Amino acid sequence: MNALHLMAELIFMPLIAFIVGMMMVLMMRKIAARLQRRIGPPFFQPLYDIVKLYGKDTQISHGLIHDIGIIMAVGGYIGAEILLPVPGMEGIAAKGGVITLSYFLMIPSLGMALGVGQCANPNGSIGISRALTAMLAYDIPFILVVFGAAWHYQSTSLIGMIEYQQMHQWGIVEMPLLAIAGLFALQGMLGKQPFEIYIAPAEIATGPMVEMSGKYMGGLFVMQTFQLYTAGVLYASLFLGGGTSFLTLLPKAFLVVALPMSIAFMFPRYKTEDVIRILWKWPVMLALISLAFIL
Amino acid sequence: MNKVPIDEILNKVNGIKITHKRKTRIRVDVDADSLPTLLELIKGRASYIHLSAITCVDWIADNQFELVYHVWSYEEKCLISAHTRIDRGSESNPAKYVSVYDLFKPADFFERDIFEMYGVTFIGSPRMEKFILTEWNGVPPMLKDFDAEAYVQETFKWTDYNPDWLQELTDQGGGIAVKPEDIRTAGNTHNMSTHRERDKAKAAAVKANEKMQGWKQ
Amino acid sequence: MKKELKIIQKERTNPLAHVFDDFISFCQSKSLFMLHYCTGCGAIELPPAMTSRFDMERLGIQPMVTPRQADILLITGYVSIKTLKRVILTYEQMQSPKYVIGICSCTVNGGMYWQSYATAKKLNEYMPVDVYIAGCMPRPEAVMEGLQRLKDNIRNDKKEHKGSAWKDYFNRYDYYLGNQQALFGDDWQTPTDIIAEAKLYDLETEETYGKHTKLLEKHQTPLLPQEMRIK
Amino acid sequence: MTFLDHLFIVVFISLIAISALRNLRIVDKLAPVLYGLILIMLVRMSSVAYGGDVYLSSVSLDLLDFKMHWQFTALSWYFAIITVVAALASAVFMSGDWGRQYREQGGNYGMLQLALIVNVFSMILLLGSGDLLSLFIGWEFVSWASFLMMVLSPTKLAKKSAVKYIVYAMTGAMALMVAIVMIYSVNNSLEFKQIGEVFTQMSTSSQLALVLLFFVAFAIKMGLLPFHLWQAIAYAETPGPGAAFLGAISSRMGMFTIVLVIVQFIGLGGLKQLGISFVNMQTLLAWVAALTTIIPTYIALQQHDAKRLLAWHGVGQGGYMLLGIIMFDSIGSAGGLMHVLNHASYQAALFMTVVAVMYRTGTSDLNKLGGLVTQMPLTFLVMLIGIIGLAGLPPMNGFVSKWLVYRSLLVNGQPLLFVAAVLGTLGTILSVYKLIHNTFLGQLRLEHQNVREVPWSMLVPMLGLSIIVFITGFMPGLILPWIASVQESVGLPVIAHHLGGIEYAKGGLDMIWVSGILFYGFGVGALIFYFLGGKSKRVHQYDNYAGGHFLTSDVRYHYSNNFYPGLMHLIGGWYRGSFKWLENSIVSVVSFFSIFFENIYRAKQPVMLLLIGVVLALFALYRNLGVGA
Amino acid sequence: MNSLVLLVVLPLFAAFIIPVVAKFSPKLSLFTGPVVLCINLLLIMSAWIKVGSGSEAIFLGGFLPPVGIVFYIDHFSLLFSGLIAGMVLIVWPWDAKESRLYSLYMLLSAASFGLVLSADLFNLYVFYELLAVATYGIIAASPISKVPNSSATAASLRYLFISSAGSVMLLLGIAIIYTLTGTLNIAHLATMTTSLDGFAGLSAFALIAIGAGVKAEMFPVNSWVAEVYGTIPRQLSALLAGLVSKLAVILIIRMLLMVFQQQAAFDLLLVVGMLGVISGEMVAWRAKDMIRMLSFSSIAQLGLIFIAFSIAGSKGLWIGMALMLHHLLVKGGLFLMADRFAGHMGKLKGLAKHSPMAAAVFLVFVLSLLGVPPFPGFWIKLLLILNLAEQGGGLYHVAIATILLATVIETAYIFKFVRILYQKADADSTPINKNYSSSYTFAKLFALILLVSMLFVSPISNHLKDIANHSASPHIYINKILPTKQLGDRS
Repeated sequence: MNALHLMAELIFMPLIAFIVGMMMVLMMRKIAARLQRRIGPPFFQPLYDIVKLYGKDTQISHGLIHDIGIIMAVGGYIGAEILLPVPGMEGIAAKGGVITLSYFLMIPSLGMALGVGQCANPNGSIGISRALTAMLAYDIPFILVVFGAAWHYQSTSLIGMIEYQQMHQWGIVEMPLLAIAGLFALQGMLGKQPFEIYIAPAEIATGPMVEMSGKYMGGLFVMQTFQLYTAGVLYASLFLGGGTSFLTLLPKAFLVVALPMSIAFMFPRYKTEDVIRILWKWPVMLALISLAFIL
Repeated sequence: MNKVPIDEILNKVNGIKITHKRKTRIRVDVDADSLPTLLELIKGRASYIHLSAITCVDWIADNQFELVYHVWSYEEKCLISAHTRIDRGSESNPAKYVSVYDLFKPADFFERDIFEMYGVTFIGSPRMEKFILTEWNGVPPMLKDFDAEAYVQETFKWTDYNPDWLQELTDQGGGIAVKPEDIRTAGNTHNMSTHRERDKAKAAAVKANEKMQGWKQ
Repeated sequence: MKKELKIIQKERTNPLAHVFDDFISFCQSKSLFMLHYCTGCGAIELPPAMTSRFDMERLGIQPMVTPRQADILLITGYVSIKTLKRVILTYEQMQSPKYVIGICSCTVNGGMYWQSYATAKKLNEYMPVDVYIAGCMPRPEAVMEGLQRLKDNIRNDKKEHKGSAWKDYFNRYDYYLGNQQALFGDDWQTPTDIIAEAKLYDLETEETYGKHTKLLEKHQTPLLPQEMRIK
Repeated sequence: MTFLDHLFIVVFISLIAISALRNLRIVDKLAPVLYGLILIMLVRMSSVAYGGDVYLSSVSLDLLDFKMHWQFTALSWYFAIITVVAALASAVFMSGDWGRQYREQGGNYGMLQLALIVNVFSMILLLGSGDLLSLFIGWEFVSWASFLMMVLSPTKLAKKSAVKYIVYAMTGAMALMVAIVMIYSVNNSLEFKQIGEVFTQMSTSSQLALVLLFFVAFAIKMGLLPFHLWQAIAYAETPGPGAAFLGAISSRMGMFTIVLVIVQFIGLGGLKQLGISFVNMQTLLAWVAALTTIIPTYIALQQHDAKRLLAWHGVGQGGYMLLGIIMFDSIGSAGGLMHVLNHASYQAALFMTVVAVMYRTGTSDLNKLGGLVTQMPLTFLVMLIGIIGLAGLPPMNGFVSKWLVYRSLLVNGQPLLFVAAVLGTLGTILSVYKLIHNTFLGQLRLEHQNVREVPWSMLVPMLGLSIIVFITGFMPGLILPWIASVQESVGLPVIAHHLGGIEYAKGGLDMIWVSGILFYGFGVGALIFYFLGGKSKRVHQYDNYAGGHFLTSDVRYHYSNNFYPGLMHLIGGWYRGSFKWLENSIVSVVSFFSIFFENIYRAKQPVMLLLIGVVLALFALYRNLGVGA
Repeated sequence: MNSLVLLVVLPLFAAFIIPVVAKFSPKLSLFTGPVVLCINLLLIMSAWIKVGSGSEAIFLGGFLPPVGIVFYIDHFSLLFSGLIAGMVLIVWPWDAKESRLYSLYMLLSAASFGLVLSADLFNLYVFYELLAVATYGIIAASPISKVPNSSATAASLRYLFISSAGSVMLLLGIAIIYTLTGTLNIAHLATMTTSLDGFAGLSAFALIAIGAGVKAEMFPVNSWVAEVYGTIPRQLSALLAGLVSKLAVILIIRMLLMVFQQQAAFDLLLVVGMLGVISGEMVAWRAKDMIRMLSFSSIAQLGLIFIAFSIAGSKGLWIGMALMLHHLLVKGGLFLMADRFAGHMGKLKGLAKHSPMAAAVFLVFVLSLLGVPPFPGFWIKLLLILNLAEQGGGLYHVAIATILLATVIETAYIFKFVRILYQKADADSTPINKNYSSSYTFAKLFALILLVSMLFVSPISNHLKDIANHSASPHIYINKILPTKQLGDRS
């Protein structure tokens, strides 16, 4: 694939991810508002937030590692977006499989952890220790789901999976239980309400984000958009057959993100050990049962 | 052990006068040096175990402080308030009194509070130091001879608050017709002893408002 | 050694700057993060403003927990001397452009505690205040009105300069510091180094320095961040 | 005199030289030069690592009708190059300022240098062994050499753990001796080929016995699950860079012998047909490996001493290597073998950083450190690269070998093993973050205000190792040919590789592309960060949000103790030293018997026993004589 | 050739002369013992060369074999007699106060020479008794037992009871053999083994074995070992543990090889050996005192030797001999060293700081005992296990398992002790008694021999192998002593 196509992919994939991600954030806040019988934010609110944060005149930083942490967080997700195949642009995505992608998703959390560590604020450290424990909790079912999918489609590259699903039925039809387990894991991955212990505003002052001001906070908001986008598109391409064109992919991705969001805003927060206990019990059991069928 | 009636116990203390007695309230006046014995007696003999508060009243006229100890009994559901008078003292030798911390642990906070607000030092109380007003190092503020308003006038640069929007309002005749002081003195009803005075003041206030309304048209 | 100080408002030269600045100030007006520091009784009015009946989020305003992330500092109710120290610390920890809204008349001129020895009477003596919402606990409509007023100020800050009161804290730091020292005594200091910040973002004017800042330098050892050094 | 003899002679001469001059000052210069020389000789022998023929040594002793000879195959060359590089790094680290401080604190510096060269000598001897007897002798030498290294540190606990190690090692050696005897007794020859032939002729029960004995011997050295209790404390207590060397390569000798004996000669067929009841040998070993990745990692999570934490990780990562090898397919075994080199590189680097922190602050207790990143930035950089490698995240080499192991588990359809491996990786990520957070991030303590960066003599080896970690991660193709030739020499399917990574039908890995994308992402992130946002002001650590509280230096505003409370609350219960109970039970059985026998010796009337015996004998005799005569 | 009788006669004669000589010149009495031993050594050397690879028989008093006393000389017996002379010379108590001790030592060496050389059963019994009496004398004469009602007297009394009971059992065994076969000459017995095959024969062998076992520290009867070695001077315990126990073993082995070739006998030895190993190791593991640990470790090693001898044929003898020599060197050396470092383990903390040389020598002995590769101990243990494996049969596998288990326990308790040696010295560790004692130099000599033998492992082992081949076959033995008689029904 020639250099021009490569350059296009390198630039547009993250950009699309950012825009779609912002729309997903908007959808999330709209759902939250609607559930609380509120009107919710105007259409461009996520954009306003991010521009305002980047437009702040003064920011504080606790050292070089604090900056590098945010760069790693945003950069890691940009890398992950490039590895995530999108209709029409999957040149580079062929290079790394789904295992590489799941590792790419761990780099931003490690980067953010380093940055927050340097902020020398115990609220941040407690937040990070809870975030990593939550990651431990939701990654087991997520990996099981990935294993089941990779085993079922007989290949680890996402493009192969999408082609397989285009020909046969969708993943969700062939592996219903695995899809449900995937949703459960997705709920944990997005870090929203029931499993949101590490950004607990009341107890640890929004955990990791306690010392983030201005463009640092902006970086985390951008990361959140990427997070929603990746989760949506990954789940769609694993189970819902990933769209041949954007028109088919985006509604699936939005639906996938909308489902956990609407569940999220009706739940209080779980304690850290309950997060582990729940995420290691139900989704793992579901996944194992469905694996028993597939293997 | 049979229940000893409370009066009998109270009368044991010399220099005591039961001024007011109801089923749930007993007010006792006792002189300064026999108060601890009273407290010990009612705590030991008559199940008055809960010291709910120590309050202090500044009788500046007779140069005395009045300390009131409110002790509650769970069994008899009755509160004894022991009133006593101590000398107010002056700048040179501040007021002093004995602490009841050994009888009732909560006394520590009440005494510390009174020390901060009135300047009465309780001998034997564990922590005689600042309690809430950590930033304040002036005269104990609850003393009657401390004039808060004067202090405020002196420390805070009091500037009249007449912002521009008020200026226009008053220009077009609006604004307050009656000065705050007048209202305060005129409409100030709570220290009026009789109904009649109160009605008269209310009428004056009503008249003042009509005048203001008049301007409005 | 008085350093030659620059003029207050720095002119932006390239033409694109205006378009860019307008867009940023538009976004700033549309998205505000609010930190309500419940010093007094006014705080009870804010939950109704945020929830379904009045829904502050329509205006793009979100409650935030820490001063670092917040744009608006809502001081709700009387400010005792003790609390004022923490309020000033929180204010200095906030990142500009930052706005202060004084709710309840106690922040305006002392309110019903005007003759108390323990409360600060006028909030704007200690920090620049953008909008006052008077009322002995203003109703949510009034709070929404005040917030809307603030958004308008920010929106057309270029014309009426009503939205950049925060610069005043840097420009006339000596005046504010004087008032603070008058209240808390001469050895009053906060961890944030305002003078260094003013230098860094070149917001300093003649009035930034004065008698009180000299007093500050006498006994405050500025907290210099540890630099990362190889050897 | 073949080239291999030259190598042996050079190593032996350096042993003599260092032992003679160990108390003099010039040993600081001499040791690195000697290791460098050995390294150069190994590099000149590198033809064996690119598919060349085996190096045979002309020396062949025949003692008491046993013939012993030595050879260097691709497998031994691969392990030898790791050993010598690790030794060179720790020698350079040791002979600099760290050595001077160790001497001042009364440590026996000369003996430490001697122990290192003895270790290297015995490891090269073991790696070069040509038949079972020389393998056994090399094996004993290695055990005793690492015992010598462990026993040097002055603390009482170190000596106690060293003794516990030597008892474990002796049990392993005895098991190996019995296995060798079983092979010898079939047709009186100790050649390696014999293992294969003998194995086929044996009855299934003795086959099982043979494999179990071999496995026990090698598992003890490698610290696999049932026998892992000795390794962590012993390695953690070894003085300074010695721990780095031992942690990196000493327990991997077990891996060398597993590959040499079990994989090469007994092979997949042998393992598959063996087995207890329903589970065949291969799944049994795979499950031992999987449990070894999980349990030590979660013990490491609870440690609050940095060296102990790293040592427990050494045990955990051993499980990955076995998990990879036991799959017997091209990518799995390549993953297992490559993980040996990867782990050696970043484990040594991490140990050295912890020693460097101890050199400057005097403690490695995670609850007494914090905020050193501004004082020791380069050490932080090395530790960062090390933990990214240990956690197995993309740009570093740990990711490549872990990816290979996962890929083979995926291809072979082992969901539970896959989950176990992932559980191990996640546990590692959690505990390495705890390591770097408690030492380098967070609030800097008052007493560490004027801590400076460690001198260059310690920085150079650390940076060198971290460069290795990055280079082999970025371009795994550099070491994949070595692994391919090892696979070929051992009889495993060879892995298809190119400079960037692995070609594989159902989804390969190209590290140059993956790292390229990652760095592109970081570049764009940096661009966004530095150009879109405004200037940021650097603030002091006390200028921090504390709910309106004024931070002062007397109140320590730092969170490091009990770092993962939720997780510990959940899994804390399982770790009441379940394996320690196993060890204590064996000790109590032995002491029970010893008390029993001691009572016999203290019996008051031995004579009475004798007389009864005599009477019985007489009676039996009389009855018999009466009959017989 | 018959000058070799002097080996026994001279020490006997010296034993009685010394008290007389001591009357008028104590210095002379001091030297007579060593002089006699040197003469014996010369005799042994000359006999060694003369005998070459064959063997000789001396018929005392001209009586023909079945009746008279017969001495059988071959490399095996000459080797051990040489060792006796050497060991007694090394252990000679130069500083003994009265001459009684010297004569007792002379008596002991005479009995030992007799035990090794004689070829008939009754003669063996006589020398065995003489040896027992000499040992009691020396133990009683040792300085510690001078102290009234000290533990030493109790220990030697208990030793007296056990060995006398042992002698009774030995005598009983010989009586049974005599009733069954009518002769006591071993060669003659060798020709009539069929009559000894039954249960009676086996019980005879058992009685002899247990009888002689007392001296050879066999399992059921070795409870005296710890107490006696604990109380007598270190040199004497080196002699007893190192050498005297070996002579008793030779007596049992001579009976086993020549007369009782039954499998049951081998199994008996094997079982007893295993029990000895296990009990020795286990109790040594708990020992808190160095001497007690060494004595139980010597019990274990002797158990190992019994296991080695339970391998039939010349291989068993070969390995047994190698084990015996190795044990003599190591245990002898350790006991000699113990002279300087006795006492409770706890008190020996930080010894390595005081005298690194002693610690190093101790390490050499211990490593060879454990069987660590470069040292000869390893090769012997390897051969032992290889041959045991070749025997096949369940019992031998159990034997292998016990040996390996024993080695592991041995490592545990020895290195617990080494750890104490290399620990930092603290308050209560005793300073080393600096007075220079000869036994420590001999210990270093033994260590040197051990290290040197490390280099010549194969020549020594080949030499031992052909000695074993020569003396393990009954045919040569019988032809030499009873040239006239055919082999009878020996198949």
